[in-house]
Amino acid sequence: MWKTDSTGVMHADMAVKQCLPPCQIKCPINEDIQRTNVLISLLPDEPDLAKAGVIQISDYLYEKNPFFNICGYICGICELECNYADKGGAIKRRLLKRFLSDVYTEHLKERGKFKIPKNKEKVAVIGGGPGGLMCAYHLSKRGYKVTIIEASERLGGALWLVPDYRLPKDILQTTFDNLVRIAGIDIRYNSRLGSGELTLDKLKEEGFKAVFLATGLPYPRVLTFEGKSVEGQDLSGVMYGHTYLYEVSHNNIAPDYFKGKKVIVTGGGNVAFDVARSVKRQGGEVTIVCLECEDKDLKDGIPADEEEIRGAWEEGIRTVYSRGVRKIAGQNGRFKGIDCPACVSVFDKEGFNPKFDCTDCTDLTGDILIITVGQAPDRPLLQKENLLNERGGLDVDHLTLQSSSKPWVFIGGDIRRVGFMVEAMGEGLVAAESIDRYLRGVDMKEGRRRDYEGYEIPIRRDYKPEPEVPWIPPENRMHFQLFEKGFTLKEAIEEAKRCVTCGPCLSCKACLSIGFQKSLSPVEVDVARCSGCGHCVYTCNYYAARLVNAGDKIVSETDMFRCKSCGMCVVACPSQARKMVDEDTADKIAKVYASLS
Amino acid sequence: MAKPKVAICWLGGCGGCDEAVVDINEVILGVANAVDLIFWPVALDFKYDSIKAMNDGEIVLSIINGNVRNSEQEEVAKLLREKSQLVLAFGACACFGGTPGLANLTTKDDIFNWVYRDAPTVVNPDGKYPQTSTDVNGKKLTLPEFYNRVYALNDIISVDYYLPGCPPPPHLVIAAISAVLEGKLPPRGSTLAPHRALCDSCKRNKSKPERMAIREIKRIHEVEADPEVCFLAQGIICLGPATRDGCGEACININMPCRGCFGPVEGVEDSGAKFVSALASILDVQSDDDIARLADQILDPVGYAYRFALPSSILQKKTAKE
Amino acid sequence: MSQYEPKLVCFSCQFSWGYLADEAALSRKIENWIPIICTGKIDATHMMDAFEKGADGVLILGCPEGDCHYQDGNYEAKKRVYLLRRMLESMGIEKERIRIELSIDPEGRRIPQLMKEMKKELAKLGPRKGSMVSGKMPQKEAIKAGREK
Amino acid sequence: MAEKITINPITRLEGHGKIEIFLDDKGNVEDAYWQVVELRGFERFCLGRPVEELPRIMPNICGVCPTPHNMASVKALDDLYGVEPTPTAKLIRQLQYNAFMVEDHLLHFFILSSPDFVLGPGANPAERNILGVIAKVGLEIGGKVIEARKRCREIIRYIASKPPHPEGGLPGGVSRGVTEEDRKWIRETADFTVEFCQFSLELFKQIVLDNKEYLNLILNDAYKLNTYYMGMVDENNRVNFYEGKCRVVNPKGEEYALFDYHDYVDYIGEWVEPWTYVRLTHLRKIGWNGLNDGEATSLYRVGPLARLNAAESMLTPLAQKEYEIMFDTLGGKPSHHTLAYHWARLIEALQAAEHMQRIANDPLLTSKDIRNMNLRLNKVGIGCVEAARGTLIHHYEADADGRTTKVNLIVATQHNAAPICLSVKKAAMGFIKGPEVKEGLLNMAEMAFRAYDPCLACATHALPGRMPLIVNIRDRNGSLIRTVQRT
Repeated sequence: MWKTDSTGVMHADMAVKQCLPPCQIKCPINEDIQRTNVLISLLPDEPDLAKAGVIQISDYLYEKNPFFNICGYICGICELECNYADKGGAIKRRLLKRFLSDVYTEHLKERGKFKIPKNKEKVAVIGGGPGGLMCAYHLSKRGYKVTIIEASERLGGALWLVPDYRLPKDILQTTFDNLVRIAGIDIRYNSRLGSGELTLDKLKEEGFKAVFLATGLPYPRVLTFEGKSVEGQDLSGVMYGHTYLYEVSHNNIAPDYFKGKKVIVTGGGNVAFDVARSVKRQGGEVTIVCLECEDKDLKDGIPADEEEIRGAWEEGIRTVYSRGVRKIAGQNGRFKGIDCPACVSVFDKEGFNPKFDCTDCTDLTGDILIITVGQAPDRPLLQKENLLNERGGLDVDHLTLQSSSKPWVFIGGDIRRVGFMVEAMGEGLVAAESIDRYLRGVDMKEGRRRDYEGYEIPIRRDYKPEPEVPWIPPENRMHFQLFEKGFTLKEAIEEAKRCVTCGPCLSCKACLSIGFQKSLSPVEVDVARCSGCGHCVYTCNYYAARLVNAGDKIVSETDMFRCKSCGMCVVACPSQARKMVDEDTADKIAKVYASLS
Repeated sequence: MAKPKVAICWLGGCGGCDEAVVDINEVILGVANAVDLIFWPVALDFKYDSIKAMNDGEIVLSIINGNVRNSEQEEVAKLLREKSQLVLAFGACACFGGTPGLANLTTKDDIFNWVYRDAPTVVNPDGKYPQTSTDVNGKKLTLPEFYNRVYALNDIISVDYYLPGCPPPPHLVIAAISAVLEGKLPPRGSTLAPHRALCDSCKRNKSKPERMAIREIKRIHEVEADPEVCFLAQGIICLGPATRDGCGEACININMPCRGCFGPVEGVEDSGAKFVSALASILDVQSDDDIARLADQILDPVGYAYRFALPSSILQKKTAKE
Repeated sequence: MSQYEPKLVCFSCQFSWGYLADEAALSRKIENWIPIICTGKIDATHMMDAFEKGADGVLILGCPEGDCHYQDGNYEAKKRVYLLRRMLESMGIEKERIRIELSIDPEGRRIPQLMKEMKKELAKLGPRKGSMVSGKMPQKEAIKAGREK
Repeated sequence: MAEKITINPITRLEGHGKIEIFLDDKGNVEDAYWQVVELRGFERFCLGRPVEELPRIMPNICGVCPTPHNMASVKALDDLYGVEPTPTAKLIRQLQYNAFMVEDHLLHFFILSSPDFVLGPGANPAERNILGVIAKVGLEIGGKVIEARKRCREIIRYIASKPPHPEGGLPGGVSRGVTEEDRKWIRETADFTVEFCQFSLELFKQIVLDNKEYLNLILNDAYKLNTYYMGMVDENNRVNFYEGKCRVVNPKGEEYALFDYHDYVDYIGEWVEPWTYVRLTHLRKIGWNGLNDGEATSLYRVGPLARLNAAESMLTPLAQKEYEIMFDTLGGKPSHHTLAYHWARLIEALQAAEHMQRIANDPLLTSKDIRNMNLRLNKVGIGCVEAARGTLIHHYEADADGRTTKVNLIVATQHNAAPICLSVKKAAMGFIKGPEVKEGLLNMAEMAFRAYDPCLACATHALPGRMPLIVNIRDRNGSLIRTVQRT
C-alpha cells in the first residue's frame, strides 16, 4: 500500500515521562530542590545543632552537583519557573543554596576522595569551565581516568569573570581545588588545543578513548550594525567587556582607574551589567546602552536579571534602552562618543535581527566605551578539526552531543549554545553519560529523551509573601566585597517552609529519608464502596483525588503521582472507600487505645 | 414438607414497618402461601405460650422491627431469638435505634416529668406517675418497666441480618424474603441492601461542581432548593454521602435532603462520626471566626448526623456495654 | 476524687512536634502519645473512639497556622474539632475534653507539660458521665422472665 | 407468674395495650381496664431539633397514621413562621391528606369491621376475617381494597415520599409540585375512590341496615356511651379534616364550645393514672370526673362519629346525603352508638374521595407557586388536623434560631382513651356473664373497642386481618382465672 518500498515502520525513540516540580524541570541538571527545601525547613534553629544537618543535605547535593555552592551565588534559574512566583514571590532557592554554601564550602576540605578504582578508559576533557568540570567529575565518578586540558592557568573558565561582589574568588578556588582532589582528576594547565602540537588526533594517539570539547567562547563578539562591523572599535578608549573583566579578575586594574571618566557600556546581558557595575566601583560614571526595551516580559525585553538591573539602578548607573550603535566617533585616535539610532525591534522569526529607525538618533559622548555584546568561539580551530557542518554550525547530535565527523568527540557548553553556567553544567552531565555509553558500546539514545510534566501549585488558604533580601545600601557597597547578605539559619528555615512542595513524593522522599514515614502509602479507592460524592476532591490540595465517569456512575480515583499520602481524603470520605496502602497510623492508634482501658 | 415458620414482630416501633410489609401488596399473598406465618401480632392471633412451647430454632425466621425501650420488648426479643434460626432486624429502629433513639439525648425522668407533670394540658393534682404495679381499689394492674434509654436490637440479642430504612422499601423487603425462601442469603451479619452510599444512585450526583465547597449552610425552609442540583452543593445538609443506598431516593425525589434512615455505608462503624469528618472537610472557611460562623449555622449536628442511629453510635455502644 | 487521674490521648503533627527528638525515647516519656504525619489525618471517628475506649480527653497538637506541610491539614483538624465538639456537647461530652493547639516544638519538650495542664482541667470536670444517658443494660441472650413458669 | 409478662399485642401509637377484666363473686364483670403500656417521649427528644425538621420526625410517632402527624406538624410550622401556604400548596397538602383518609378509612372498614357485620359477630373466627368477607361478597372486592390502598399511597409517595413515613412539607408550602401529566392518573385515582366509597356504603347498607339483628346490635345499650363530641368544622360548621375551628357538642348535641385550636389548653385537660402510660383527656373546664358517662361526665369522644356529631353537615354533596341518611336511621343527632363509628367512617371516606376529586380537577393544582417564602419566626406554633381517629394537635415553641424549645402533642387515641376504657367495661358487663366466656361474646366486647379504631387497629391493615386480643379475666382478689384468646 505504501507508495515507496517503505514498510511503514519507523524507529521512534520512546520519551520517558517524568513528573517533577517546575523548579526541578527548569534546572538543567534537575537538582533535587524540593527535597532540600523540606530538609532545610526541618533544621534545628540552633546554628551549631543545625551544622550537621546542613552538611548532610549538602553532601547529598554534592553527589550530583560538585559546585552547587557556587550556584548559590549566581544561579537562580529555577526560581524563574517557581509556582510561587505569582503567588507572593518565587522561593529563594538560590539563597537557600548559598545558605548551605556558607557552611559547606568551608567543610569541603574534609570531604574524602572517591573510593571508586580508576580502571576504565582515559578520557580527555578540553576546557576546565563548568561544563568540562561537570563532565570530568561524573566520568571520574564512574571510574574513568580523566584529564582536563585547560588553556589557562586556572580552572573555572568564564566563572572567573564574575565580579567578586557577586562571587568571591576564594569560593571558586576552594571549590575547584577540592573538586580536583575529591574526584582525582588530572589537569594540564596552559595547554590550548590547536596551539603547537595539540590536536584531537594527537590526544587519540596519547590513548584518550574519548574527548569532551568544552572550550566555551574565548573571544568577544565585535559590535555590528546592520550586519557590518561598526568602525572605530580600534580607537583608544574602546575595549571589550570580557577583556576588561578578565583584567579585573587578575587585579590588573587600579581601584580608581575610571575616576572622573564617563564610561559607556553597550549591551543588555548580565555580563554588560557586571562590567557597568565593576566600572562604577572603580570610580566611573556609567551609562548602559542596550538594544532591548525596559519591559522584560516583552520579546524584545532586556535579558539581564531583574536583580542586576535593580542593583545597577540603585548604584546610579543610567540605562538607555532601545538604542543601537551606528557609529563610534573618535577624535585624534581617542574615543569621543557614539551615535545611537532607536531600535524598533530586536528579534524576528529568524532570531536576532535588529531593526532601527535612523531618523531618531541621539549622540552620547564619553571617555571610554566598553563593548559587551557577547562572545564568539574559536571558529578556525573548529574548522581545522573539521567539526563544522556545511552551514558552518557545529556538527553534533543534540541529544548525545556526539560529533558526527569524529564519533569519539563530544562537544558541549557555551561553544555549542551560549547560556547560563548551569546549562553548560547540564551539557557536561549529558556528555559524561554519552561518553560512558560510547565507551561501553551501548545504545547512545535509548531512554534518554525525557518529557517532563510539571505540577501546578497546591491549593492552600493563604500563600506567604517572599522575604525581603537584604543588600548593603549602594552608598556603602562601592567595593568588590559581597553586597548581598545571605540567609541566617532562621531566615533559611522560614523560607524553606514557604516552599509548598509542588512535586510528587517519588522525586522527593524527604520524609522517608528522615524516618517520618515508613513508606509512601498511596491512597487506594475501593470502587465497591465509592459513591462519587466528591468530598475527597475538595479536600485534596494536590488535584490527586478526582472524579471520573464509570458508565452512568461517578467514582473517585487517585493520581498516584500527585498523591502526597497526607490521608486527608481518607478522613473526608464518608464511605470509608479510601484507604492508604501499608500504612501504620491505624495500628499506632489501636495500640495506644488498647492501653487505655 | 412443612412450610418454614416465620414470625413478624414489633417492639418499640411505630407500625410503619408492618405497613411496609403490607406495602408489598399482591406479593404478600404469595408469601402468605409460601410460609407458615406463626406470629404476626398486627395481623394474627397468637398464643404467647405456644411460642414458649416451641423448640429452640423451630422458627426459621423472625422479622423484628422496633427498638427496645422496656422490659416487655426485651423479653419478646430474647424469646424470639431463642426460638429462631435467623433474626432479621427490620427497619431503622431495630437496626440502629431509629428516630426514637434520639430520646437517649434526654432521660427517663425528664420525659416523665414533662409528660405527667409539666405539659400545659396535664391535670395531675396528686402528682401521680405511671407505676409498674398499681392497686386500683384492690385490683392489681401492671405495666412494663420503662428503661432509661433506647437500645438497638443487637444490643439485646445477636442479629443475623439487617434490613434498614424507615421503613424498608418494598423492593428490598421482597428481595429479603425471597432470599430467605430460596436460601440465597449472604453471610450472617450482612445488611440486605446495597453497599455504596446514596449518592451512587442519586440523579443529582452529576450536578455537583468539580470541587464542592460549602460557604453558607442553608436550612430546608430557608431556600427553594433546586430540584436538579446536589443538596450539599446548595449548602443544604444532606446525609446522602454517609448513608447506605437502597431507599430509592424517596426523599430526594420530593426535593427533600436525605436524613440517613438507611444508616451507615457498608463497613462504616459510625455514620455520624464519619459524616462530621466529611462535612467539616468541605466547609470552605477563611478564618477561625469563619469556622465558628459556618459550623454554628449547622444548628443541630447530633440531630442531623444521628437522626436514626444514635443508640448504635460509637459512644452509645459504650453505655450499652456498661 | 483526689486520686482520680484523667486519661488523655495526644495526637501531634510530626512536622512540628518532637521531630528533632528521639521518638522512641520521647514516647517512653509520654503516655498515650500518637505522632501523626498530619493532624488533617485525624478522623472524628478516631476522637470518638478514644472516648469510647475510656479516654477522658483528646489533645491535638498541630503545626502553626500556615505551616502545614500538606497546606491546610492543621486547619482541617480545626474545622473537624470545632464541629465535633458541638456535637459531643449535645451528647453530654464537654467541649473542654477535646483541645487543639497549633504551635511548634521540635524537641517536643512542651508535650508532657501541655498534657499535664489539660489533665488538670479534666480533673476539674471529673470523670466522663458515660455518653449522655447510661442505661441499665439487660445482658444479652440469657432469657429470664417470660420463660420460667 | 409468667402471664404477667404476656405480651398483649393490641395497641400501636404509643405502643402496646392490654385489657384487664375483673369479675365479682358472681362472675360478673365488676371492672375492666384498657391499658396503654408504652411511651416514647417524642415531646422531649424533639427539643433542640431545628423546628423545620419536626415534620420529618413526627411521623415516626405512628407509621400507621403518619400523614396526619406530618400534616399537623407542617401546619404548626406555618403558624410558627407566621406564613400562609400558597393556594397551590394547600391543594397539594389536602390531596395527600384526603388520599390518606380514604385508604385508612376504607381499609379499617373492610379488614377490621366488615368481618363482624358481613359474617356476623358470632361467626366462626377462623372465617371471620377479610378472606371470609371476600369469600362472601366476591373476590374482586379484596382486589379492589388492595388496589384502593395502593393507588392512594401512590399519591402520598408522589407528594411526600414513603407512605409509612412521609417526609414532605415545609412552612408556607410543600417541597414538590404536581405536573400536568401527573394530574391525569391522580384524577383517575380520585374517580376510582369516589366510586369505591359509594359502593362500600351501599354494601354496608345492604348488609347491616337491611339486617334487623345487626341494626339492633348497633343500637344496643352496651355500645352506647353518652359523651361530648369534638371535631373540626369550617366556617359553615361542615366537617373539615384539614382546617377550621374545634367544635364541641354536649351529649344533647348542643354546641358546648367552638374554639380556635390555639386555645386548646383552656379546653382540654390530660388526666394521669398510674396504671396506664397514656394521659386521659377530658374537658378541662368541667374537670376530671372519672371514667363515667353520667350527667357529670367530662369525657368527650373524637373520630368519625364524633366529627359528624360535632358538625352540622358534610363538606361534599354525596357525603352530605349519606350523612342525613345515617342520622335519620339512628334516630337523630347526636348518636351515642359506638358502632356507628363504622358507618361514619365510610361517609368520611366518601367526603375525602370527593374532595380529592375536586382538587384533582382544580386548575391551580399544577401551578409552580408551591412555596410562600415570606417567613417571620414567631415563638409559638400550633397545628391541628382531624386525623382518621380524631383531633390531632401539635404545639411547638422555638427560640430565635428556630431551635425547638417546647413540644406538646395531643393525639387522637388519647382523647378516646377514657371512653375506650368505658366502652370496653360497658360491653364486657353487657355481654360477659360468668366466668365461662364464649368467644363470640368476647368478640362483642372487643367490637366496642375496635370501633374506635384506636390506631392499633389500623395496624391490622394486613392479611388475613384478624384482630388479636388477649383478655385477662381475674377474680375479685385480682388473681388471674383465665386468659381468653380467640383461636
